[in-house]
Amino acid sequence: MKEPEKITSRLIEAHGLTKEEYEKIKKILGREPNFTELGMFSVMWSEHCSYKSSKPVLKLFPTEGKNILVKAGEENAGVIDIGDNLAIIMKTESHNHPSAIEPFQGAATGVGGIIRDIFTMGARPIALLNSLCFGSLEKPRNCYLFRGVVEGIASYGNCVGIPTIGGQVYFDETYEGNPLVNVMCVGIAKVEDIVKGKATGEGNLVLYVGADTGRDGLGGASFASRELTEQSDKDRPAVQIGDPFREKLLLEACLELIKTGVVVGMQDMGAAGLTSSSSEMASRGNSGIKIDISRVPKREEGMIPYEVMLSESQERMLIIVKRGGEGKAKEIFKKWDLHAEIIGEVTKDEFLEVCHGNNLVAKVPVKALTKDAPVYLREEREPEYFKRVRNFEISHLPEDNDYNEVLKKLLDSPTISSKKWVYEQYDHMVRTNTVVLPGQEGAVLRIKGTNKAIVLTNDGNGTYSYLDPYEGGKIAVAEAARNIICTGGKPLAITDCLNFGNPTKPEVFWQFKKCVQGIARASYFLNIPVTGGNVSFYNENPQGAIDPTPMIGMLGIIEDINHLSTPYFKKDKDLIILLGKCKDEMGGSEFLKIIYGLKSGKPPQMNLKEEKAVQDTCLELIQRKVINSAHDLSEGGLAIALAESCIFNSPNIRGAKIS
Amino acid sequence: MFKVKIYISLKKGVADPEGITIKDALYSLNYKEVEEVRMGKYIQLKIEGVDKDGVKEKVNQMCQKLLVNPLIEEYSYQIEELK
Amino acid sequence: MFKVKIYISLKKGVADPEGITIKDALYSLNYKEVEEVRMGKYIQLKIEGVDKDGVKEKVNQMCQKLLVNPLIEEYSYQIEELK
Amino acid sequence: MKFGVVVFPGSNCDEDCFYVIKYVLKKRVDFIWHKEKRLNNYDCIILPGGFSYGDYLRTGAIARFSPIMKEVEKYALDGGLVIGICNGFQILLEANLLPGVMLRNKNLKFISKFVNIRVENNLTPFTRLFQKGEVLKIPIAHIEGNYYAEKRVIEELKRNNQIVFRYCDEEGNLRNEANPNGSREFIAGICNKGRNILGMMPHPERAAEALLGSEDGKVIFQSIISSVSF
Repeated sequence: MKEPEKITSRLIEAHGLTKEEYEKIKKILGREPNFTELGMFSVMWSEHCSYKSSKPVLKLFPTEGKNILVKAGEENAGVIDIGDNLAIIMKTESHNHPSAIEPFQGAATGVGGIIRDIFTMGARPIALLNSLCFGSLEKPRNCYLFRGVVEGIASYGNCVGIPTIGGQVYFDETYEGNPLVNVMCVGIAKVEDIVKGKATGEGNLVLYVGADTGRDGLGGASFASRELTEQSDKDRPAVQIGDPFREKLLLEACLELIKTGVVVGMQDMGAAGLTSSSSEMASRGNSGIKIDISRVPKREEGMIPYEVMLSESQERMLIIVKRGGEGKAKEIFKKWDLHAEIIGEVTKDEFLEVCHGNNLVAKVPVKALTKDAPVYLREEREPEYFKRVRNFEISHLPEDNDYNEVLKKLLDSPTISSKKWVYEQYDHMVRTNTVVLPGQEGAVLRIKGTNKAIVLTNDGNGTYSYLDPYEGGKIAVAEAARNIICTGGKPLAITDCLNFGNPTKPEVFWQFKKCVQGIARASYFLNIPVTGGNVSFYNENPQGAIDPTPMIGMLGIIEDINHLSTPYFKKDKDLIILLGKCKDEMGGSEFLKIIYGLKSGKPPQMNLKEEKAVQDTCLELIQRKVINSAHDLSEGGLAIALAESCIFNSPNIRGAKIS
Repeated sequence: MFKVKIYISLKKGVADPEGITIKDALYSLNYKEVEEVRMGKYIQLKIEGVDKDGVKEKVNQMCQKLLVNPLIEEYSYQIEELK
Repeated sequence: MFKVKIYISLKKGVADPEGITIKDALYSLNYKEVEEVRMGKYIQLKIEGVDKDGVKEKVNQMCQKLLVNPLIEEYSYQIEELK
Repeated sequence: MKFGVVVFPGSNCDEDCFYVIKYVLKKRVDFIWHKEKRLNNYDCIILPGGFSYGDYLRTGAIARFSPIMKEVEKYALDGGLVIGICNGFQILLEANLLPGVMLRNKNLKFISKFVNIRVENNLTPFTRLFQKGEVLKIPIAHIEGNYYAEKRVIEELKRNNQIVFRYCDEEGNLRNEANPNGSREFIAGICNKGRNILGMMPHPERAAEALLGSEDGKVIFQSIISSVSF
């Protein structure tokens, strides 16, 4: 790529920056930015990195709690205290757009990125989950995307040796052309071993570790913020290639280095690569960073500074090492056959200064990149469809169904049917902690050295949130909590992944705000704080925005592993109890969608007081061993929940008589 | 009957983790003169066809439709008639 | 500097699950004239060397030592000098 | 009694094996880094599962050249006990310490699930606590577990009773559906003529605690312990 001499308005627009944003940059710098600086601002001020449309709304979330050690937004991931001097670190990330173009590598590099966000905080990754949404499997393209994404996740997670133990696969034509690939990683660390992503201590060294830099995913972050239109094929060089083997070396080497105490701060080079990792660490440390990109190991020749600063080559870390500790660091990285290069040092003037040899290439105030991105209070407007779908009357539907056939059809539908084909491709037993295998309720991992276990879920429902984003948000949280409770766990914390359309469309922003309000409302009521997560905008299919799809990842704790409960029926002659009221609420049900092809009606209106009573009662019944199993009602309602409770323990299957 | 040999390789600039790891392995086995290794696929086909051009057309279609990932791979091929 | 192209393929009689699956996939895409598909590896090397024979010797060693599994694979190669 | 678990770049079941030996069986165990040059007084060497060198080129093709492997070879030829699990088995094959090759699974997919295997030979240090024909429940997790060898080699394995485990159904029958990856002769594990080297694709370390769904794998480690401490 040749460096253009002049910054033209077309160039500014191509970088996804508005005129006002460009003027603000000029005011900050007191001059025109050069091409490299323009690129740095464009990726750091993109929706993906700055959350400029979502930040004010995300403030609605409850982020405090007695066991929250690091609050949302402060660090790369949320940190939750689970006692015994142990903390769980977790986060979710979306790789929707790259996976729409190249499913295998798009999904694989999504997994790679989220793993790095965990071990960058000094935690040992112990589990991966993913929530996937695709268009209908009748279309070959969707089968191609589905197969590629699952194989990509499997190839990466299995190679790095982290069990993929749970999540969801959901099918609806709204995801046509824009699949959702939300990945979640969970790690564990002793509280005193946690590393913050901070650059402090003038003169400390900036160490670049991992794969060489190439022209991969150039401007991936700003690419993610541009809608996926037909011309996205033209963005082909944005495909990043994952190297799970180098990731495993990086993971082991970094954890080993942290134990030596020479590490001041660490961050993964994710979206916006070198620019985001250096500026974010300097910003958190209220310091500056000076780097010389001629020392950055490169895979391709003739890379201009713009490309080096924006490259999103995978499996690279930026580490701040105490001056004098670099010898120890180089020794460890040599042991693991990893390339480690000192590329700069920490300064105290709060600037990100980029040189090439001894000529200055870019100099930008750190906080301008990380904090001064404009924040937008987008316009919101109730969408036209909202009233139309709500006052839909179920009663005038033809009522001549053969309910045996209906049950079979529901059980056979891709969203509800068994996902064995998927999770048997994931190594879900490595690290020998997986006590409840995938495919049932929440996945359960024992914590070695304690009598505890943790429960993990990750799922969401786009249909409910389309019909009523507020109720959809509440239901997503409550359903995740019920999955944890039915496994005998107490819900502790949430990490979310919010997938929405183009935020500059008022209808989309209305959906986003309502949905976040619903999530916040349920989180506050059920006392389950949000420790962070990811917002993915610009998810559009050829007809317009996808259904608003909040994915809730939730952590629960089982203080005594004997309280573990599994959802399948255990003994003949056991009584079956339905806890909670069964109301006439068919809106947004899979029954309507699969049998009548309808996506309408009001979704179930959740009464949070009743919900909490049901959850607390169920957990107590489990802990006092009054009941033999518990299963929550979700897609497919009571009929499917009963069928699953009979089938889950196949091949030994039970029946049930219901009056 | 024709015998077709298809050579599929990663496009220039596309990262090749496997190639890098094999090069390092060769280096540690004392083959230090190796500058670069690129991993690819070698597919051999036997295919019925009327004439070479007809087969050529078919091979290109099969590559673009299934055998090659156009985003990161390029291909070349040789066709030979079997007596 | 020499450019080496190595073609590695499975020996006759060795099961080739990948080849079979690709053939079935091509069949379902209506390329019914395809009789047989064999999957193999195509490795490209850049290697410093004095002369072609010296490089040939090196390539054979590298194949026998690491790149090829003689139990089930056979190989051929082409060497070209880069100016 | 001391075990040694070799750690290659990319191994990821090394910690699982270490945990079973140290905390479940309460025996001494060390990690051995693949660049070490010497093996000092171990009673059994474990080559663990994982993706050594990312499985690049061929599974185990690069790991077999690690410095430690010269020592493991010498140790094994002197009669020392060596067990290669999954990727460890693939490394033993590439190092010609065991005959044959692992091809891609028949369905081309990675498979992670519990399977049943049958004890074909209970006269090895690894299986002496089992009954002949006993059916074990042990999980597999691999994409290249489709064992292949020329007819001549297969005949030899049968003749010398070197086939130690075969995939089977719950009752121990060799039904086709019970063969997860297309392995010749349903082979899940083989040993050398000397009976001191075992390679198996299923992961015994993942079936050593009731909490995880089976304890059958523990008996393999107990067999090793019982055959060493005479």
